[in-house]
Formats: sequence, structure tokens, C-alpha cells
Amino acid sequence: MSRTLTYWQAIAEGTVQAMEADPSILVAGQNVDDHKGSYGTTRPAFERFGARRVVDTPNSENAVAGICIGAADQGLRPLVVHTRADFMFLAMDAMINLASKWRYMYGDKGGVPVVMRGVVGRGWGQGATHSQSLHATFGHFPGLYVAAPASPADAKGLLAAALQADTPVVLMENRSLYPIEGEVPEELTPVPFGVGRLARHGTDVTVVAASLMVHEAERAADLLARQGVSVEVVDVRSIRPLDEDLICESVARTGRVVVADTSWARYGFSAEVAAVIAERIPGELRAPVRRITPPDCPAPVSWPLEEAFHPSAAKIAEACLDLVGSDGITVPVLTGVDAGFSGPY
Amino acid sequence: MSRTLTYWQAIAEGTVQAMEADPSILVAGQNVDDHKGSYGTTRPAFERFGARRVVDTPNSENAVAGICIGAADQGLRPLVVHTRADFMFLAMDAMINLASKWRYMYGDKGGVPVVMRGVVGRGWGQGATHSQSLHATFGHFPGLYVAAPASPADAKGLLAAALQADTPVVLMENRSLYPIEGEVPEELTPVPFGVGRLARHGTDVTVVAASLMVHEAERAADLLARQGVSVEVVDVRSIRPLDEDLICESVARTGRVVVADTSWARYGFSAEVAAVIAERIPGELRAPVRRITPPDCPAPVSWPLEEAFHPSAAKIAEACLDLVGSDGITVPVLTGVDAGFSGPY
Amino acid sequence: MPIPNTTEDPVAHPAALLREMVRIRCVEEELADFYRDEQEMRTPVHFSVGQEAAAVGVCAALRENDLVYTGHRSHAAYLAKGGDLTGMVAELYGKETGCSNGRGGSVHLTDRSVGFAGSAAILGEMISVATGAAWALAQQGSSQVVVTFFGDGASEEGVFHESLNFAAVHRVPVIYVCENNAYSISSPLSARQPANSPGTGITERARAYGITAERLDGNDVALVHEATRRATAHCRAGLGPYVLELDTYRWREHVGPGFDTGIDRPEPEVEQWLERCPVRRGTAALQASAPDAQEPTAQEPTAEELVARWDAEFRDEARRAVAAAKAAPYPTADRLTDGAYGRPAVAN
Amino acid sequence: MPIPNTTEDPVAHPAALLREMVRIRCVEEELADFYRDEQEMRTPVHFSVGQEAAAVGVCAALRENDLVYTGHRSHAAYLAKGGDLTGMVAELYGKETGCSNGRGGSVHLTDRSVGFAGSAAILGEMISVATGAAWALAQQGSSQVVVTFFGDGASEEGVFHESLNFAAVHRVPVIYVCENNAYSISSPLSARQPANSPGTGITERARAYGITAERLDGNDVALVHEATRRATAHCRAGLGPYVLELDTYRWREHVGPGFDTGIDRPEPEVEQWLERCPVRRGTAALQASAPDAQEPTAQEPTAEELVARWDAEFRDEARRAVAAAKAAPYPTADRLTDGAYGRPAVAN
Ligand SMILES: Cc1ncc(C[n+]2csc(CCOP(=O)(O)OP(=O)(O)O)c2C)c(N)n1
Ligand SMILES: Cc1ncc(C[n+]2csc(CCOP(=O)(O)OP(=O)(O)O)c2C)c(N)n1
Ligand SMILES: [Mg+2]
Ligand SMILES: [Mg+2]
Repeated sequence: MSRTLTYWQAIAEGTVQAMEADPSILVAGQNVDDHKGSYGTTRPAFERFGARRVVDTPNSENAVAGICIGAADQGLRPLVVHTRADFMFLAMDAMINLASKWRYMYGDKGGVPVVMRGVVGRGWGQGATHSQSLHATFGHFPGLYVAAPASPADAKGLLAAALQADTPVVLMENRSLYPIEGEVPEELTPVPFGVGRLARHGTDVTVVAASLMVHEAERAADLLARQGVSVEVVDVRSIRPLDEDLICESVARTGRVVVADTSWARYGFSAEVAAVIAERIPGELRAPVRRITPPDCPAPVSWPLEEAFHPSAAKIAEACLDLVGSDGITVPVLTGVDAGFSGPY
Repeated sequence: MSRTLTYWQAIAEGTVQAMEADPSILVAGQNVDDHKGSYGTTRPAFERFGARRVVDTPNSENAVAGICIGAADQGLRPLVVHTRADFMFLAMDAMINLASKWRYMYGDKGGVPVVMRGVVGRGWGQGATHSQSLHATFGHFPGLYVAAPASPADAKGLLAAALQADTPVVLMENRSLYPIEGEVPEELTPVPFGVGRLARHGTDVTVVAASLMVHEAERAADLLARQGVSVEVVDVRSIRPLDEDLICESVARTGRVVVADTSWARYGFSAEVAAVIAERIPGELRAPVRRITPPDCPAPVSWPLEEAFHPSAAKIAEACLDLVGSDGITVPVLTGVDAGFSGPY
Repeated sequence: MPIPNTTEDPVAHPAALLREMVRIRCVEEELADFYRDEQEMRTPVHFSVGQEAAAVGVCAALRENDLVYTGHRSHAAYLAKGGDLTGMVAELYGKETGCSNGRGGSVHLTDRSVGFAGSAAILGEMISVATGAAWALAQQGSSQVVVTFFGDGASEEGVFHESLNFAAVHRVPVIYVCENNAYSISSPLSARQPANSPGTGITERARAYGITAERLDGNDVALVHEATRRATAHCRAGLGPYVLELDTYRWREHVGPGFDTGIDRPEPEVEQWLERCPVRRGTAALQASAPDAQEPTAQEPTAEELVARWDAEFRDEARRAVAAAKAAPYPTADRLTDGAYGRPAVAN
Repeated sequence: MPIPNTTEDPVAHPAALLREMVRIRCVEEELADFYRDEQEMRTPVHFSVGQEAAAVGVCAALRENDLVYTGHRSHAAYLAKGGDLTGMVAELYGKETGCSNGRGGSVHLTDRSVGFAGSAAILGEMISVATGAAWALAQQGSSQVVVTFFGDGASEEGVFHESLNFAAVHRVPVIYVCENNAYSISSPLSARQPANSPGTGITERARAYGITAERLDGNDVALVHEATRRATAHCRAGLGPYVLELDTYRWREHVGPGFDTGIDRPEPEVEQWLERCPVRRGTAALQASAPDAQEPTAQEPTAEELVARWDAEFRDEARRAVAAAKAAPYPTADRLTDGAYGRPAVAN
């Protein structure tokens, strides 16, 4: 059974159900217990389980990560929430030097399955230090699972999988996805890490994406469908492990690929997707790989610069058209997925 | 004029000369002033300039990074030294959220040209938290320069450029390079960021590498030369900016490419190099791109596992042979560049 | 190398302190209204309404070339240090004429011409930056001091302690001003720090590094001002860092123009702090200090009259700044990546 | 959920404490010789020679199911907590039989069967991990306490303060044991922390969080032991964290088997601390505590004779562990990536 939920509701529901099923799960983070409750995602859990299991923490990202690793080592399953992923740099030593290596370093006797959610800001002048997508940064390191769900169902399902995993997990959630609606199973059904999803079938060009960019890709696909260009959209869902097969199968079919992502191109998500293709099926490419990502600068605040900074459906559509060689067609300007939003965050 | 110096001597000399030329430069780091002096690299500067300009710091990586950013903001040019790059996770918030964005965020009125050196451990059971190469991790973020010099001359030259740059810089130095010798100019001659170097000409296959892997690539090239396979070696030197042209020109000539690197494959250096090729010259590839990197696990301690873990000349040579399709040839086992080393670090 | 400024630290007149508080109050209240009603300032804004005495009392004790670095709650210190109002408002509107050319927004203000070095959004960062700036200035023989403003919440970041330790070892001329408003967003101090018993608390943590530290009523602008004069004298005498913990309270919600009374914070608590309004107290103090406090004459306006006059003047100033910001051009998209890097390392 | 252990905390006999110190001393000295002469232990090793009283005094006051997490200088606590010697030595040799299966090396020891939870190489990390472990155990109704050992240098990491604050707020049953050996590698305390004046220092920093903290002679094993018994009682009574700052001194160089006397550290200072040898002091104390201390009989061995006997016994034990380690197999390269991940999240 499934019904329509928003992305944030799906996370909130998944959290409550997972905590019901497993008394060792606790939520920790700054202000997770207030009336806003991490944009609604932790509030129902607080209402249901109270301050013992939904713990407001001091502003101490490094220690809180280490504390949750220690708690995971002693039988709890902490879910750490950061209202901006950018704060996770302060937790990075703990997550990389400890959590990701723990099981291996001590000879495979057990892991520290801490789960860390980071929300990626976008728009409304969030600016340079409140809108970074760190999925590729964390995805570089073995020993972690990293996912960036695009749909409400996957937001719930990957959270469920994370809270059952034996491996520490980083989940990146784009804030612009929070109001998006979708069908979500009522039950707590884990979505496995490392398994992507064909978001849309198409024949002319593949767009590989994760998180918010899946939606921008779908909007680009809608647009191009009207121009007679058929776009396939691959939602990788999981950043590590990465579903290489799904990517390669699609690109082998279409022969053309655009990678759309909110992390920068250099050493980012789009680099890895391109590399997988260059490694495995370079002969199938009928055109060069294209990357649609933010340009090489920090995120600006000013509205017109922000609009130009963020990768968008229009830019994806243009890149697809370039690849299929349809010069005559022009892409109408599209507003972003979160255009209805009236701020502030 | 140039003469032969080791890699560490080149850094030490470059530091002293830069400090002589610019009184605003200071060195900061743990134990930079002791008799070992960061493996010799900061000792001569301490002997020459004393404790006022070569400052032993508390074990406070986060604050020390921020303090040096503040010092850079007020006219000094701090060179921060970490005897293991792995400690830089603790300085990452300061380096990414502050230093790399400073100039842009405040409207291009000035930067905070802090330079941070990180030494990458290798071998002798350095283990999971003392041997990570973070060049791709830092290289992801706009606003930084990142370099990983392979030769003594470049170690000096890129340090010189860093200490004159208007932009914050991260330098990654593989510890195994420290005893390696090479011609080094006596003068302080900056090597520009973003300009790679053709380390060796060849016609059959290109190996793209940085830092220690350039040497392993050259050894692989020596070996294969004897088998009649001609290997070109591209030393990118600079990770950001990246000399895409040099890479593409070489690969366009040879049609085959192996990327060898000490960072992991996923979202690492080798991913970006492959992506650049897939973006710009996929049609020139006569064979798939190959990546030679550590496998997807943390660095182990046990000697035979360590040997298997680290990318090596032998693995590079094998990959090259695969690409040129020379099945009959077998590659002899080679010891690592640092094989003469008797520990401990 | 900056030229050492040898003039004495200023002693501000109560009227000057009050006037500056009124200015900041009026500007922020006006901005809050525009922010809410128009949704044109697209940048998350943290207002300091209710906390004006901290910024005003501290900055009035500084010389123009002393430096200030702050966290996210930056407007009050920016203005108190003399920062250009039109530049600030244009920044909130994301205009090219903004003090950070529209790239930084509310949390990344800067006006180097008056010593407002910068604000930053990540908690605790500027605590270390200010320490390093002061360290560098001292090394260059300057007599400038550096001040950093941050909240009780930021004091929980490890970097606060790392910075205190470093400053104590190197006797860095930096003044750490903790605006303790007892909340981090919705989280009360009691959820984040151990209950204050004698010998504990933020001030005591600083003392455990041998740092001179004072905790005081942060809504009494004269007290804050005097304490800061002690602090600057201490720093300029080469005696090292100084900590001021100022108890205060924010009136508005954490971010944005609204109120969180009865939601995140109990009404009686809010009421009690409204009573302790720094502007009203400053007004009363000014009135009390007047030579003819007991019998105001027709010639001399009362303190309240002064405040009313200033109020009108500053609201007008704020609205003019808003109008200027609206009229100013946006940055153009062709300059999107400009300023990410400095000049190339080497000309080649 | 672990079963609460209700037995009383042990009071260790001075002979038992001494014997354990001798054991650790002998094992480490033997290992240092092998390490230096053979270069077969390919893992950077931080010896605790000279600091044995800390590990022994503390661990003797713990129950077996109490937990210990340490930093890089981990051998002494591993052994004092009852860790398997052959597993430790095999780990140093990188063998599959090592306590971490040869994956972790000297800085990543673990023996969960005796409550030695783990050591880690990055300064300060385990301070937070131990805090979280204790927090989790308390939440699960356990009466276990958790101890973490770290150095004076690690106390400069921000995470130390963040952890103290958290532990104080949540009354976490964790004992922070700072082995203050006055050095971080070659860097003396005076270069890294402000000079100790009354009311300052590591202990005082803990007190500023309301945490009970004691600073004591860390080379007096009986003192350390008694203080730890106070600490465990405090934790088990639900009174929250406890800090012990133990003054001690390392005899060898920071990492490796050599000596840095006259290089990094002045000879007179080293000499003075050699005089304060915890083993010699333990020997004297044992002798003094004997009923017939004044007139030893032929039947009863003197404390010195006991130490000599143990010395021979433990050096032999160490050499047997070395022989076993050498004979043990290396991990095989085909298992290189095993253990990087746990079981898959979902069977599918
Ligand atoms: C490292 C980091 N963690 C969390 C945040 C989110 N955040 C922004 S302001 C704030 C509250 C800080 O409280 P305090 O320091 O007391 O300042 P106040 O807002 O009360 O002035 C928080 C948690 C952040 N910006 N940076
Ligand atoms: C975050 C981090 N910074 C630096 C180091 C390098 N390092 C290893 S041990 C050590 C000395 C630490 O001194 P202390 O904590 O007093 O322990 P001791 O060695 O004296 O026992 C240092 C600086 C590290 N391992 N981790
Ligand atoms: Mg506050
Ligand atoms: Mg020490």
C-alpha cells in the first residue's frame, strides 16, 4: 500500500517507523526537537519518542559525530541530522578517519553503523557555505555508504536501509526536494544501496543524475519530448556503491550521455560517472560526455547569479540537444523545481 | 644554475628562500621547530629565522587553520605544515568554508593566501589514517589551488608559486618522494599552477599521474621500453587548475590511457582525468581508459596487504600491456620506489 | 604595515551610545518589515533587535583601525563599527553595490574601510580568524586590537577552545565577545551546557587558560563600554586576550523577521527581557545623567524626546537605504565566476 | 543488553599493581629491542615505558566489562586491561592472528573480550568515542563505566572540550584520563598551553564544566588506583563524568624504540624523571608495606627479589609472544578488501 507524501514527510515517517521497529535507534542533532524539527523530518519522532530518543545536541559537530560513533560501537544506532551538509566538514574527521575505517581497521569484528543526514541548501541566497552538495566528497572513501535520494519513496527507503545497515551511511538531501510529492509505501521497505533506478525510458540520450537533478532531468525530458527528442533518465540513488551496470546499460543503448549534478564537476559526481563510461563502454559513445554542474566558483547570494549558478532543466535540455545535434530547437526558460517557494529558509 | 637535491631538501631550500624574499611568510605546524623539523623540510627555516617565524603550534588543527587564515587576512603569508595529510580533515572546514570562498564571498576585495602542506604516508604500516592522499578531496572545491609535485624541482617551484599566489593553496607531498633526488634550480623559480609536464615521451600509451605515481609510471615505462612498448608519462603537477590540454594532446596522440593515482578511484583524481577525456576527446580513444588506484578498502597495515594495496609500477605496466594488447609479455615484480627505506617513519 | 594609532581610547558619551543603539534598532526593525512584506531580500537574516548594547558598547570603545570579525548575527556590529548602511542594505538585496558586491549576503558583510573585517556563517570560524588576525597585527608591531562577536552556541564549538588556548600561549591582543542570549536557535542553554554552578560557565572556561574574563549585563551599554575599555587597555598593554561574556536576549526569531514568543521560548521569559530593553535603559540612564535631570526645561529635550527624534531620522535613513538598494543594479551573470581566484600565481 | 555487574570495585594489592607494571615494562622493553634490531614490526610504535603506573593504576580499579578506549600510546592500557599479549604482538608483526588481524597495527589495538574497546591514531578521536560509548551504555541501563586515555597534547584538540561539555550536560559515566607527560612529540607543554598559574590547566578546564577533576602524581600507582576508585564510584552513582590528570613522563622517544635525551628533551629533566620511576617506587612501597619490612626473612622474598623474578618471567613471556607472532601467517592478498563493509543493508 502506498499513498502520496512529500519528501520530508517520507523521511519523518521512515524515521518514526524505524525507531518503532528498533529501540536502539536514536536521533541526534541541533534543534531536532523543536517545533520546526529539522524542517519537519524529526518532529514526529520527537513527539512520539520524546527527548530520550530525539536528542538536541550542543553545537559540537566533531564530538557529536564521535559520540554517535561510540554509541554505535556500544549497541545504539544513532541518526545524526545536520540542517546543512556544509557543517559536516566539522564531522568529517570522525566520519572518515573513524567510522568509515572502523570495521576494517580492527579486523572485521564489527562496525559502527552511524547514519548521518545532511541537508543541501539551494536558492534564497543560502550562499557559499550553506549550499554545498558533499555526496562526492564523502563518496570518495571506502567503508561508507552514500546516497542522495530523489523521490519521497527513496528518501524513506534509503533511510530505512541505512538504519538497518552494518555500515556507516551518509545521506544527502536537497532542501528543494522537501515539498515534492510522490507515492510512498506505507511499510518500512528498505531500498538497497548500490541499485539505481530508471526514472524514465528514452532512446536518444541518457541523463545520469542523483537527488534534485533527477527532477530537473525529468523536466528537461518532458520539454524535449515535445520536440521529438527521447531522453532516458537514470537516477543512481546511491553514490557509493554506484550502480555502474545501470548507467552503462542505458548509455550503451542511447550512445549519448549528460551527467547533471549539484556538486562541482572537478573530482565530483559527474567525473565518476564519466569515468565509469570511459572505462567500460567508451566505444558505445556516439558523442562526448557532457557535464552540467555548477561553474567553478562558490555559490553566490545575489538572485540573478544564483539562477545562473545552479544547474537547471534548461541547461540539461540544451546539453541533450547539443548531443543529438538538433540545432534548430531552442529551449524555453524554465523556473527551478522549487520556484513556488516563498522564503526565507 | 641547478644542482641535485632531494625532494625534502628542495622544499626546505624553497621555504628558506621564499622567507628571505618575503618577510611576511611564516611557518606554522606541530613540531616544525624540532631537530627533525617535518622530515627536514622546516628545520633549515627554523635555524635561519627562529621561533618567531617558524612557529610550533598546539594540536589544534581547526583553530590553527583559522588562525592562519586570519593572519593571511592581515598581511602575513602562513605556510601550515601537517606531517600527515590525514590530519587536514580537522582543518577542512576552515580551508573549504572559509579560505577557498573568502575572496568570492566578500566581493573580490582580497584573498587569504594561506598555504597548507600535507604529507601523505605510505608503507611501514602507516595504516588507514596515516596514508590518505587528499588531493582530489581538496581539488573538488573552487577557490583553492591544489598541487601534488613529483620532482624535487617542482616541489620547490610549486611551493614558491604557492607562497606568491593570491589564492589559498593545498600541497600534497608523498612521504616516499622525500629521499628522491633531482636537478633543482638554485633560484626561487615559481612553477605555475595549472601547467603539467610531459615527464616522458612515448607513442603507444599515455600514463597520466601526479606525485609518487609519476615515478612508478616512469619505472613502468622503463620496463615496457625493453619490451618494445613506448609509454608517454604526463605529470599533471597541479590538481586544480588541471592542465586538460596537456592530457588531451597526449591521449589524442597515443589513443590509450592509464591513470595512476594514490587516491581512490571513485570520485578521485583518476575519475576526473577520465572525465576530461570522455568530455573532450572520446573519439580518440582506441581502448577503454584504465585506472590504477588503491582498491576500495582502507589502507591495511600488514606488509603483504600493504604491497597489494598500493598502486605500483608493475600494475601500471600490466594495464599498459593490456591496452596495447601484448598478451605474451609478463611484467616482472618490481619493488616500490621507496624500497630502500628502513623504517620506522 | 599599519601605522600605530596612539590616540587614547574614546570614552563615549551616554547620548552617543544611546543614539547608536536607536539607530541600529530602527534600521533593523525597518529592514525586518521590508524583508517580511516584500520577500526581495533573498538572504537569511539574523536580526540583533534587543541585543544592541553589546555591539554598541564594545565598538564605541574601539579605534577605527581596530578590527571586528563576527558570526552570523552581524548587522549590529557592522553598523556600530561604522559600516556603510547603504552597502549593507544593498548586500541584503543582492546588488552589485552591496558591501560584498552581492556575493555574500547578510552573513558575509564586510567594510574594511572602517575595520569591519567580516562576518561568517559557520559557527566559530571567526573566533579563530580573529585570533590569527590579532596575532598577525601584533607581529607587525601594530597596536590594533581585534574583536570577535559570537554567541553562547558558538562557544560549544571546539575551535573556541583551541583559539583561546592559542591566544593565551601567544598573548594575542584579541577580545572575545560572547553575546550570551541563552539560545542557539530554539535550543536553550540548559540543553547544551551544564547548569551554571559557581566556578563554571563560559567565562570560567576562559579563566582556566589564564585569560582575564568578565561576565556582565550585556543590556547595559555603559557597563559593556567600560568593560571593553578595560579589555582594550589590557590588550594594548601586551597582556594578551580578554573575554567578555555579555548576557542579553534576542527579541525576534533566530532567523527572519518574526517572533517566536510562545513557540520556542516561553512568554514570561520574553516579557521579562523586554523589560530589560537596552534602549529604554539607555534612555533612562541618559535622563538620569542630565544635569537638570529632575526638572527638564523647555530648551533641553528630554532623553525620550531625543530618542523619538532619532527614531524618525533613522527610520528615514533606513528607508532611503532600501530605496537606493532597490534602484541599484544586480550583478550580471557574465561575471558569475569572477573573484573565485586571485591574480595568477605567476605571470606566464 | 549487558547484565549489570554488581560486585564491588576491586582494591588491588600493591604487589598486584607492581607485578602488572613490571610486566608491561618488560614486554615493552623486549619489543623495543626486537623492533629496533629486526625491523620486522612494520608499524609505528609508541612505547609507554615510564608511564606504566597510569594504565595499571586505572585499569586495576575497573571491572572486566568496563571499557577502555585509548589514543596512539596504547600498549600499556591494552595489557593492563587484560588484553591478550600474543594477539598484540602478532598485530605488531602484521599477522592474521593479530588482535586486529594485522589490519590495524600498533595504534589500532582491540580486545573486546576484556573490555579493551580500541585505540586510534588521530588525536582526540577516542575522547568523543568513549563519551558516546558511555552514554549508550548508561541509556541501556548498564552500570559499566568507560575510560579513555589520552595525552596532554590531545587535550588541545577542540573535540576534548566538546566531549567534556556533552558529558557534563548528559552526566555521562566516562572517566577522562589525561596522561600529562609534558610533551607532544618534541614540543614541551610550555610551547602549547599557557603557563600553569593557580586556577588554570587541564584539570581546571574540566572543572569549568562542573566536572569533578583531580590532578595527581601519575607515577604513584597506588594514588592513581585510589583516585580511579573514586572516579568509578562517582560514575556508577550517576554523578557524571570524572577527569584524572596524571603527571608522568615518557622515557623513550615519541615513536620508536630509541631515546631522545639531549635531543628533544634536556638531560637533567630526563634524569629527574628516571628517579621517579613508577616501578622502583612501587617496589619501595611494596617493601615498606610488608609486615616485616624492617627484617626480611629467608622465607619471604623482598620486593626487589619479586621484581627480579617477574622480570625474568615476563621477558620470557614476551619472547614467546614474539616467536609465536613470527611463526604466524600473514593475511593473504586475496582477502585485501574483506572487512571494508559489513553485511549488505538488505538481502536482495
Ligand atoms: C558549524 C555550524 N553548526 C550549526 C550552524 C547552524 N546555526 C546557525 S546560527 C546557530 C545558533 C547559534 O547560536 P549562538 O552561537 O548562541 O548565536 P545566536 O544565534 O544566539 O546569536 C546555529 C546552530 C552553523 N551555522 N554552523
Ligand atoms: C589530529 C592529529 N594531529 C597530530 C597527530 C600527530 N601526533 C601523533 S602523537 C602526537 C603527540 C600527542 O601528544 P600527547 O597527546 O601528549 O600524547 P603522548 O604522545 O605524549 O603520549 C602527535 C602530535 C595526530 N596523530 N593526530
Ligand atoms: Mg545564542
Ligand atoms: Mg604528551
